[in-house]
Amino acid sequence: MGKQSLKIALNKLNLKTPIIVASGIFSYGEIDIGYLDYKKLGAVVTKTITINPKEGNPQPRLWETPSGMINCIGLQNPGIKEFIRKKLYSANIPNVKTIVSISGESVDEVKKLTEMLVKKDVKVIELNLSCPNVNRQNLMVSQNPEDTYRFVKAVKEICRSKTLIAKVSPNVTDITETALAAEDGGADILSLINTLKAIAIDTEKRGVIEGGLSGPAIKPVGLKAVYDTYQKVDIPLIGIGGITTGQDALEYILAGASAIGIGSALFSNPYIADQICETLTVFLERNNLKNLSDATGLLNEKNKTGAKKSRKKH
Amino acid sequence: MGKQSLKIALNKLNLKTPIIVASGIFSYGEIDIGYLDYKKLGAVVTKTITINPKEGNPQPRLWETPSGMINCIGLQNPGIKEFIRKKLYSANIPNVKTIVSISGESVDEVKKLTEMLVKKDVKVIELNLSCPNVNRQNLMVSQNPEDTYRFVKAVKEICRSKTLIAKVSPNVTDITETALAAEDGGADILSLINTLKAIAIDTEKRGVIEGGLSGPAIKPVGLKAVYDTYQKVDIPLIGIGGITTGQDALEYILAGASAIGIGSALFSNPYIADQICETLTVFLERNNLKNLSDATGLLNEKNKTGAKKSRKKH
Amino acid sequence: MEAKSFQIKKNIHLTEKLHLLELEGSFLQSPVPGQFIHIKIDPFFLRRPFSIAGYNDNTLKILYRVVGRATEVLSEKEAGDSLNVIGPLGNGFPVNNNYKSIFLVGGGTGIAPLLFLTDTLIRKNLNISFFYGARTSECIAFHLLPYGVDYIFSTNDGSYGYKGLIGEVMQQHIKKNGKPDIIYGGGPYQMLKQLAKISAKHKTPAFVSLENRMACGTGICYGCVTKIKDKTGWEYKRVCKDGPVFNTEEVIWENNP
Amino acid sequence: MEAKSFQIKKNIHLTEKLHLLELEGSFLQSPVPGQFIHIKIDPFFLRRPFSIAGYNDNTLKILYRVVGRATEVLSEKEAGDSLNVIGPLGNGFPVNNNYKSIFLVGGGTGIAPLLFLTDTLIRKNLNISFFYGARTSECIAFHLLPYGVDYIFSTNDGSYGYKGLIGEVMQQHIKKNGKPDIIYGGGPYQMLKQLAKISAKHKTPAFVSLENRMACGTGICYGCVTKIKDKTGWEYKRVCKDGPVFNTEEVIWENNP
Ligand SMILES: Cc1cc2nc3c(=O)[nH]c(=O)nc-3n(C[C@H](O)[C@H](O)[C@H](O)COP(=O)(O)OP(=O)(O)OC[C@H]3O[C@@H](n4cnc5c(N)ncnc54)[C@H](O)[C@@H]3O)c2cc1C
Ligand SMILES: Cc1cc2nc3c(=O)[nH]c(=O)nc-3n(C[C@H](O)[C@H](O)[C@H](O)COP(=O)(O)OP(=O)(O)OC[C@H]3O[C@@H](n4cnc5c(N)ncnc54)[C@H](O)[C@@H]3O)c2cc1C
Ligand SMILES: Cc1cc2nc3c(=O)[nH]c(=O)nc-3n(C[C@H](O)[C@H](O)[C@H](O)COP(=O)(O)O)c2cc1C
Ligand SMILES: Cc1cc2nc3c(=O)[nH]c(=O)nc-3n(C[C@H](O)[C@H](O)[C@H](O)COP(=O)(O)O)c2cc1C
Ligand code: FES
Ligand code: FES
Repeated sequence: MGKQSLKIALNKLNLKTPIIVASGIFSYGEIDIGYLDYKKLGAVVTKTITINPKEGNPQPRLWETPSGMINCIGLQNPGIKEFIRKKLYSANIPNVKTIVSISGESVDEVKKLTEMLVKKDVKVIELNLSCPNVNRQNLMVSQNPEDTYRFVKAVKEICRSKTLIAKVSPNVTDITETALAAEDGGADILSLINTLKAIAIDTEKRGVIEGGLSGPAIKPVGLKAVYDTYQKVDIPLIGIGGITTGQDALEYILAGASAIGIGSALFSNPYIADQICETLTVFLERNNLKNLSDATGLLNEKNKTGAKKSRKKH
Repeated sequence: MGKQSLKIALNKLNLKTPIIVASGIFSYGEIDIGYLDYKKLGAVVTKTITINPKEGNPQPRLWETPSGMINCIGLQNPGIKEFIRKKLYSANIPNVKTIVSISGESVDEVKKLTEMLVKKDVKVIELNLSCPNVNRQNLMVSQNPEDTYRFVKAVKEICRSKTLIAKVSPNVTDITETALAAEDGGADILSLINTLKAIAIDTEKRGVIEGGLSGPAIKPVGLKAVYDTYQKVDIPLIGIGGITTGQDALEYILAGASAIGIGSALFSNPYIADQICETLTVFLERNNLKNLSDATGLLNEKNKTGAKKSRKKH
Repeated sequence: MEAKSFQIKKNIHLTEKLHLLELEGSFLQSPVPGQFIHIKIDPFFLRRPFSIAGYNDNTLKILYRVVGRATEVLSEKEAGDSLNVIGPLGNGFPVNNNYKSIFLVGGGTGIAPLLFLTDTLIRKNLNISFFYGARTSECIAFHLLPYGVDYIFSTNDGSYGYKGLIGEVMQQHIKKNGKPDIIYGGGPYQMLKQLAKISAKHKTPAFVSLENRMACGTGICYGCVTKIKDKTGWEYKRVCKDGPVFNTEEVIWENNP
Repeated sequence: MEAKSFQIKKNIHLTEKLHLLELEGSFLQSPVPGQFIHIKIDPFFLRRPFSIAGYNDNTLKILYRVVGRATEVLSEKEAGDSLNVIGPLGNGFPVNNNYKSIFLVGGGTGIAPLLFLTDTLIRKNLNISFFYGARTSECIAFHLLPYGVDYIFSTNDGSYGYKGLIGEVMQQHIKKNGKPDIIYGGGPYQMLKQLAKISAKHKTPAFVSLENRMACGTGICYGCVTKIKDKTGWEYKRVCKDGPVFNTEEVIWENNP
C-alpha cells in the first residue's frame, strides 16, 4: 500500500488507526484474545466503571436477534477502586491507547470518578451517559439535554487538560440536541451510538429479556446519528453501531465519523481490524486522498453546501 | 385444529384474524397479488392518503440493510379526491376490513381528510402521525405528545362513531408518552411502531439514502414499544415491526398486542399469513386458551403484578 | 402470479461473471417475454428480480450476472437445491403480427428477455436482427443464442464484432439497410437511453425492459418507480407492475435512473 | 487461542438429533478435555460454542444436537465446507495423577467433553466408570464410546440400562461399590445440580462442564456469567473464561441457570 496514512487526530487525541474497541466489548483490555491484530487498533475503551462495584444482571444476559443481539450485562464491574488497583495498569496494550469509560447516576458520582482517574494520570476518559439518572425515573442522562450538559460540564471542569469523550444514547427524539449539549458542556469528542432499547420474548422459557440492541441491525440508525450530528457540532465523532466489515467502517467515515468503534462484531469477526484498515487504505488510494481526515464526512450534505444550521447555545 | 378462535375485538373493531396488513405495504388493497391467502387476513390498511396528490421521492427509494430495508417512498399517493373516486371501492377484499390511512401536516388537513372519509362512510381510519408537522421543523407529529393529542382529538371529534387508530413513531425518547397522548386524544386503538429513522450510504454511487428502517432488524425495538405501552394505556395495540414468522407474531401478542401488522416481510414471505395463523392456533391449543385475547400480554409484567403505573392526563 | 418452490436443474457458469440458471417446473399462467420472476435468496431480506430468459419443456431459464452479495450466493447453489419464486411478474413486450422486420438490441444481462422473445418470434418466420453489445468477447453468451436470426455484435474493446456501442452500430445499420418496424431492447440504462434517441430520430417504435431496485415486485410498495410521461407532464410509474417493458417515448430519461 | 478456518471432514447424523462433526486441522496449542470451540455458522450473528469431543490425528471432533436454527444449519454442511473456529477456549478438567478410580457422568451432548477426557485417561490404566444417561435408547451414541472403560446406562423410559436418572444410578453404585476419587460431569443443568448434591454428600470432589449462552467466548463481554462462591458470598464468574469446568462445590445452583 502507498503513502496513505490511517493516522487520525480527534482534537488532542492522536491515534495510529481510527479503530477503537468500544466500551463493554473488550473487558479492560487485560485479556489477550490472541486473534485480534493489536497493531491495527488505535485505542481500547474499557468496560464502564462505576463508583461502587456492580454485580450486574442475572441470566440471561444475551439474546441473538436478526442480525444483532440484545445484551443486559448491567454494567458488572469491580468499582473504581478495585479497577485502579487491579485493572488499570494491566490494560496497557503496547501502542494502543486506553480510554477509561465511567458512568454515574449523579453529577457527584461522575465527578468523584473523574478525580480518581485524573490523579492516576488517565489521559482519556469516556463518559457513558446511558446510565439511568438517579433523579429521573427510568430516564438515562443523555435522554435529557440539560442533564447531559450538566454531567459533561462537571466532569470537564475536573479534567481540563485531559481528553473527554461523551457517549450518548440513540434512544431520543433528536440525538443532535444531546450532542450539542455535550459539546457545549465541554466534550472534546462524541461517541455515538450506544445500544437501542429493546426486548426479546423467550416463548419457550416464558421470559422477557430487556436490554440494548447492537450489531448490524442498528447500523442504519447509527449512520443516521453520525450523519445528522456531523452537521451540527464542531467536535470530532467516533461512529459506532453495527460495524462488522471494512465497508461499514468506510460508510461511517463518509457520513461524518473521524474514527469508528467496533462493538459486538468483535465477538464474531476476528479479522475485523485488518479488514477495516484494508478497506480504508484502498479507498484513500483510489480517491487520491492522503489522509483519513480527508474522507471524514465526504458524503455528508454539510460538506456539499458548506452551510451549518443555526443553533442556540446552552 | 380445535375450537380455538383467532377472532379478536379491538374495541369496536371486530376482526376474524389478528393479521392486519400495515400501511404502505399493500397499496390500496386493489391489487390481487395472488399468493396471499386473503381468508387469513383481518384487515388491510391502505397506503397513507394526503389532501393533495404527492409525487413521492426520487430514486433510489429502497435499500436493503442487514435483516431489513430502508424505504423512502415519500408518501406517493393520488390525493384524497382521486383516492375516493378510484381506489376506495376497489379496495374491498371480501371479508377483509379496509382501514384508510391518512396523514396531514396540520390539524386542518387531517380534519378535512376525516370529513371526506366520514361522508363516504369509511368505518375505520388510521391516523399516521409520522408525517412532518408543518409548524415544527423536521419534527413528526408523534414526536411531540402535545401535537399528538391535538391531532388525534381533532380527528376523533369528527369521527366519533367510527374507529380511530393512531399510528405512532418510535423515534422518540419515550413512546409511552406519545401513546398516552393519543389515548387521551380519543384514539380507540394504537398502531406501533412505524419505521425507525435511518440512512444508508451508497459508497459506489456516492449517495445517501435517507428513510425509514423496517424488517426483522427492528423487531426487538417494536416489541419493547408494545411491551412498555401495554403497561400504560387501556386501549388495544396493533403490534408492528419486523414480523416475518408466526413466532414473531406470537411474541408481539405475548408482549401486549391484540392484533399484529405485517409490513415489509410481506414482500418476501408469501406464506406469512398462514404461518401466523398456524403458530397462534397451536399456541392457544397447547396452553388451553380459548381465545386469542387470553394470550395478549401474557408475558407482560403488567399481567403479573396487575398494577398499572400512575399517569397524568392531558 | 403465484409463489412456489422451484428445483434447480442446472446452475452453470457461462462466461466471465455470467451464469445460467434452469429451474424445473411451470407456472399456472405461462410467462411471456419481458416478464420477470422474483427470487428469494437466503439470507437476504428482499427478493431479487430476474428476467425470464426462456420457458419451455417445464423449464424456466434465467441468465444472471454476479454483481453483489445475493447473486454471489445464487451462483453457489447446486442442482437439486430449491428456490422460492414469485412470478410471472410485469408486462411483456407488446407483439404485433403486422411487424415484419424486427430489431432486438441488448447488452449484458439485458439480452435475457430478448432471448425469450427471440424464442417466440423465431417460429413466425420474420426478419429479425439481434444487435448484441458486450464489454469484451469473453462476456458474450454465444451458446445461448438461438439459431435462425441475424446477429450483429459489438464490443467496447473491439475484441469481437464492431468496436463501439451497440446503439451506434444499429444506427449505421439503419442508415445502410433501412429501419425496422419495431425495436425491442434490454440492457444498461445508458444504452436504452441512446436507443430511445435513435428510435425517436427514425420514428420507429421501441420497447425496452427497464430495471430498478425492487421490494415487492408486484406493484404494492411503490419502491421501483420511474418517471413516465402523462397528460400533464410526468408521474412515477412502477417498473414492476406498469413495466418492466415501456415504450421508449414514454420514459423520462435522466442521468440517474 | 486462535481463529482459523477448518475444513469439514465428516458431518454425520448419528442417532435421533445427534450429529458428529469432524474438522480437519489443528491448533497451535493442543486442546485439553473440557475446553470448547466457538464456531461461526452463517448467517447467524453470534458464534456457537461446542465442547471438544476428541482431538487427534489432525482431527477435531464435535458432538452436537440440533436444537435450534444454527445447529440446524450446521447439520446441513457437507464435507469440504469450511467453518471459522475460535479455540481452544476455557479451562479443561483438572486431572491429578493420584486419582485411581474415576467416575464420568454425562447426559445428552454433555458426554462430549467426557469422551475426550476418556480418550486421554484411558491410556493411564485407571479404573473408570462412565455413567451415561439418555432420554431413550435411540439417543445413545454407542459407536462413539471408547473401548476399555465400564459403562453404566440409564434411560428415562427404561428402554436401555436402568430406568431413571443417571445421578440416582450413580448414587446406588456408590452405595454398593464405594465412592470414586473424583467425579467428572457434563450434561443438563438439573443433572449436574443433582451430581453436586451427591458429591457433597459423599465428600467426593466433582468437576462439571457448564453451558450458557455466549457472545465472545473469550472472557471479554461478561455475558455468560454464573454465580460462583467467593469469600464474601458469591460473584458472577464467566463460564467461558473462568470455566466452563467448575468445581461443583463452588457453584451456586439455582433453579434457572
Ligand atoms: C425487472 C428486472 C429484471 C432483471 N433481470 C435481470 C437478469 O435477467 N439478469 C441479471 O443478472 N440481473 C437482472 N436484474 C438485476 C438483478 O435484479 C440485480 O443484479 C440483483 O438484484 C443484484 O443483487 P445482488 O444482491 O447481487 O446485488 P447488490 O449487492 O444488492 O447490489 C450490487 C449492484 O447491483 C445493483 N442492483 C441491485 N439491485 C438491482 C436491481 N433490482 N436492478 C438493477 N440493479 C440492481 C446495485 O445498484 C449495485 O450496483 C433485473 C432487475 C430487474 C428490476
Ligand atoms: C461451553 C459450551 C459447550 C457446549 N457444548 C456443546 C456440545 O458439545 N454439543 C452441543 O450440541 N451443544 C453444546 N453446547 C450448546 C450449544 O452451544 C447450543 O446448543 C447452540 O448454541 C444452540 O444454537 P442454535 O442456534 O441451534 O439454538 P437457538 O435457536 O439459539 O436456541 C435453541 C435452544 O438452545 C438453547 N441454547 C442456545 N444457546 C445455548 C448455549 N450457548 N448453551 C446452552 N443452550 C443454549 C436455547 O436456550 C434454546 O432452548 C455448548 C454450550 C456451551 C456454552
Ligand atoms: C456486551 C456489550 C456490553 C456493552 N457494555 C457497554 C458499556 O459498559 N459501556 C458503554 O458505553 N457501552 C457498552 N456497550 C455498547 C457498545 O459499546 C456499543 O456502543 C454498541 O454495542 C453498539 O455498537 P455495535 O453495534 O457495534 O455493537 C456494550 C455493548 C455490548 C454488546
Ligand atoms: C415500503 C413501505 C412503505 C410504507 N408506507 C407507509 C405509509 O404510507 N404509512 C404508514 O403509516 N406506514 C408506512 N410504512 C410503515 C409500515 O406500515 C410499518 O409500520 C413498518 O414498515 C414496520 O413494519 P415492518 O418492519 O414489518 O415492515 C411503510 C413501510 C414500508 C416498508
Ligand atoms: S417493487 Fe414494489 S411497486 Fe415495484
Ligand atoms: S461469553 Fe463473553 S464473557 Fe463469556
